[in-house]
Amino acid sequence: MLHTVNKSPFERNSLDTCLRLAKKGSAILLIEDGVIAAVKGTVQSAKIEGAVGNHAVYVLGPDLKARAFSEDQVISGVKVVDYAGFVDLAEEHGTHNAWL
Amino acid sequence: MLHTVNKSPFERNSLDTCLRLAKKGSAILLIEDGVIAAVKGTVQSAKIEGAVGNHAVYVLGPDLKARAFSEDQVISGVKVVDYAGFVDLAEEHGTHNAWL
Amino acid sequence: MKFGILVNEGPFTHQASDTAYQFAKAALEKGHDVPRVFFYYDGVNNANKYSAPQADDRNLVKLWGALAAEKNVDLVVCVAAGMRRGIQNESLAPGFRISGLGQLVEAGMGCDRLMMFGD
Amino acid sequence: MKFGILVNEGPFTHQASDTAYQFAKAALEKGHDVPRVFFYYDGVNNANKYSAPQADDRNLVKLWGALAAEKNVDLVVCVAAGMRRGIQNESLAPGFRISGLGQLVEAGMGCDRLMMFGD
Amino acid sequence: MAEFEFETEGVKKTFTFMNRKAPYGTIYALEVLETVLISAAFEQHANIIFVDDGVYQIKAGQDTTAINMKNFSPTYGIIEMEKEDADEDDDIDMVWRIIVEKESLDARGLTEDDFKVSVEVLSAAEIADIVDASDCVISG
Amino acid sequence: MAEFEFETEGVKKTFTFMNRKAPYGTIYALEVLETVLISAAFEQHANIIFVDDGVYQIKAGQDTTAINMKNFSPTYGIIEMEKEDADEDDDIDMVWRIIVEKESLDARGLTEDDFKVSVEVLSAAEIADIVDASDCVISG
Repeated sequence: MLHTVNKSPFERNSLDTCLRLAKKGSAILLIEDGVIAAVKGTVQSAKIEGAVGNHAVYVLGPDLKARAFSEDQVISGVKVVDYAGFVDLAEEHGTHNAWL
Repeated sequence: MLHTVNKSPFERNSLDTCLRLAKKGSAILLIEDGVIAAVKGTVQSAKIEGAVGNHAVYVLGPDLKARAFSEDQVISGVKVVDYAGFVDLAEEHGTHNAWL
Repeated sequence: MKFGILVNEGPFTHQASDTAYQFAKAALEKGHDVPRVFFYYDGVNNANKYSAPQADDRNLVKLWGALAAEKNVDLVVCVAAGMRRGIQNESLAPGFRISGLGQLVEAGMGCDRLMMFGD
Repeated sequence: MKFGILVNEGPFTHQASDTAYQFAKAALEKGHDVPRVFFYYDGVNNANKYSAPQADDRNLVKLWGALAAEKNVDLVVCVAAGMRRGIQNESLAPGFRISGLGQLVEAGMGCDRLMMFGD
Repeated sequence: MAEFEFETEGVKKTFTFMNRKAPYGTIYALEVLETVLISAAFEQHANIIFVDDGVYQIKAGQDTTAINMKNFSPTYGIIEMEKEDADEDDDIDMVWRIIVEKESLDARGLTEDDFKVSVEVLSAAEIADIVDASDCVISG
Repeated sequence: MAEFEFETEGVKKTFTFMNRKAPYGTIYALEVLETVLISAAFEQHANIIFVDDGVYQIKAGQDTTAINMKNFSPTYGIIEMEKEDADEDDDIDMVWRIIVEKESLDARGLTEDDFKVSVEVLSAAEIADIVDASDCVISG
């Protein structure tokens, strides 16, 4: 299963619920304002730092760049993908579960 | 100043920010999904229980009823108003600040 | 007292325009003035004349229009926000007019209160 | 692989329809099929033919329409959601068609993946 | 316009409907419900799941008169009947489950008795397994 | 249609623009900016405040090429110039302040150096006083 989260962890509870209900081993892709969760050094960073042990975690590069985050600000263990990579993840990981 | 919060404290951070940035003595009215914050016995109840000492806190009755909350489920110190009461609060408390 | 109203969301998806309408109605019933309601962001969709909800549901486009007709409320749709989203003269419901964002600032300047409803 | 796509939000206010469009485009470029995009909730506003954003901004209504024309993508607007919000034949942009919610369920049944984009 | 016809004859999938939002503040609850009902016409399996503020959707006693919106909560009763029909009628090959997350209930001080329909109360971990095994997820 | 003309001659109010949302995920940042610019035409006082994820709106280095959206962050530079003009020109009776909440910065590990415009960094308590004294609040 491929989970996507598109909201900032500062603003909404969708990342929390995703992490609570995502099966161990499933993939999580952070997109849109959700990329904020992938950034090091915020009070929310611990959520994704904790998740990389249980899930394959990805972040959408185009959304990072739009919001002026560089790839070296991304939490270690999180992989950066583009839209083509998003398509590959959807192909590879089965059912899509968008936490809206 | 009259602050309004229209989102559930479970879903968004708008109540937190309202409580952080509302001046002591200003009024807070919970409307729409924001009425969930006014309900006793949830893990979010402490926020409004703590706020009633510093603010005049109100909740919109029509929104409570729609969501099947009775007035006796409302946190002590929070007053229930209808739309006419909302208008009175807006008249009485000056500038409206909607935390969206 | 004069209440200006800013509506930021379209009908149906968010409750904001319902709440704004109920507030405006209650203010008018209490004898206050609501000289202008300004529709901005997705709020412009309140003026879509093709909106036709089911018979057992409220029709906010018509409710706003009736308020304008009966109570002399000036319903202004932001031209730039409307262009983006497809609210132009061809799709504009009766009772609404299209104008610039300056009309929002003027409502803030000219009313005793500017009430905002959104998501 | 066949990707069905569900778009829940209108253009501009939320990024969801931009992301859905970029996903669809990337999937087609990789040689996948996108037989159907279904527009539900405020997503129906992606089909508003009167949408006319500024020249330096993207026009999602036209981008979707072009995808339909060039890549044979079936763009379906939910009839009930569209009626509520004012998307009917009179306001429907080229490339889109209006049909029932069954077309969403069929896309889920007939595609390998159903991708969802919303708020 | 490229009208497409899917081959759906004999296709049986499991749809998960993930309801996470409170009713009335947004329309998502109502429009997801409409999708659930349509999926019955195609005899698809369905997990109708309520988590987070979505659990408020099925509370008994909703009264929307004063907000002038349509009270759509009776429709959950129709969903429950559809499920019972499918459970009892051997000719209907359709498994429906109505599930509420225990963690979401506890956080809100709610119990099964607050609801207008019969539900299975399951833990987050149990729900994770069910969702992971489904073919399409539609959330609102 | 009831077109209304307001008496605004000589009216001077203080508008607070409360920016709380990240850029690009939603359009609010951009459309609030347009309102700020229009308020300058009416020579109104303005507090342009960034709290919560709104602080990301003024980060330097935004590049929207790959998401195919308009990068509107250069407009904040225009806002800054309007403010400087108002500060320096005695004929313009307009006080503009560009304010960022310290608590929001700290929570995100950001400093003033991350921003493309000059800002006042103030505490929540200081901002509460400023907002409370304003006449109209427009948030997004």
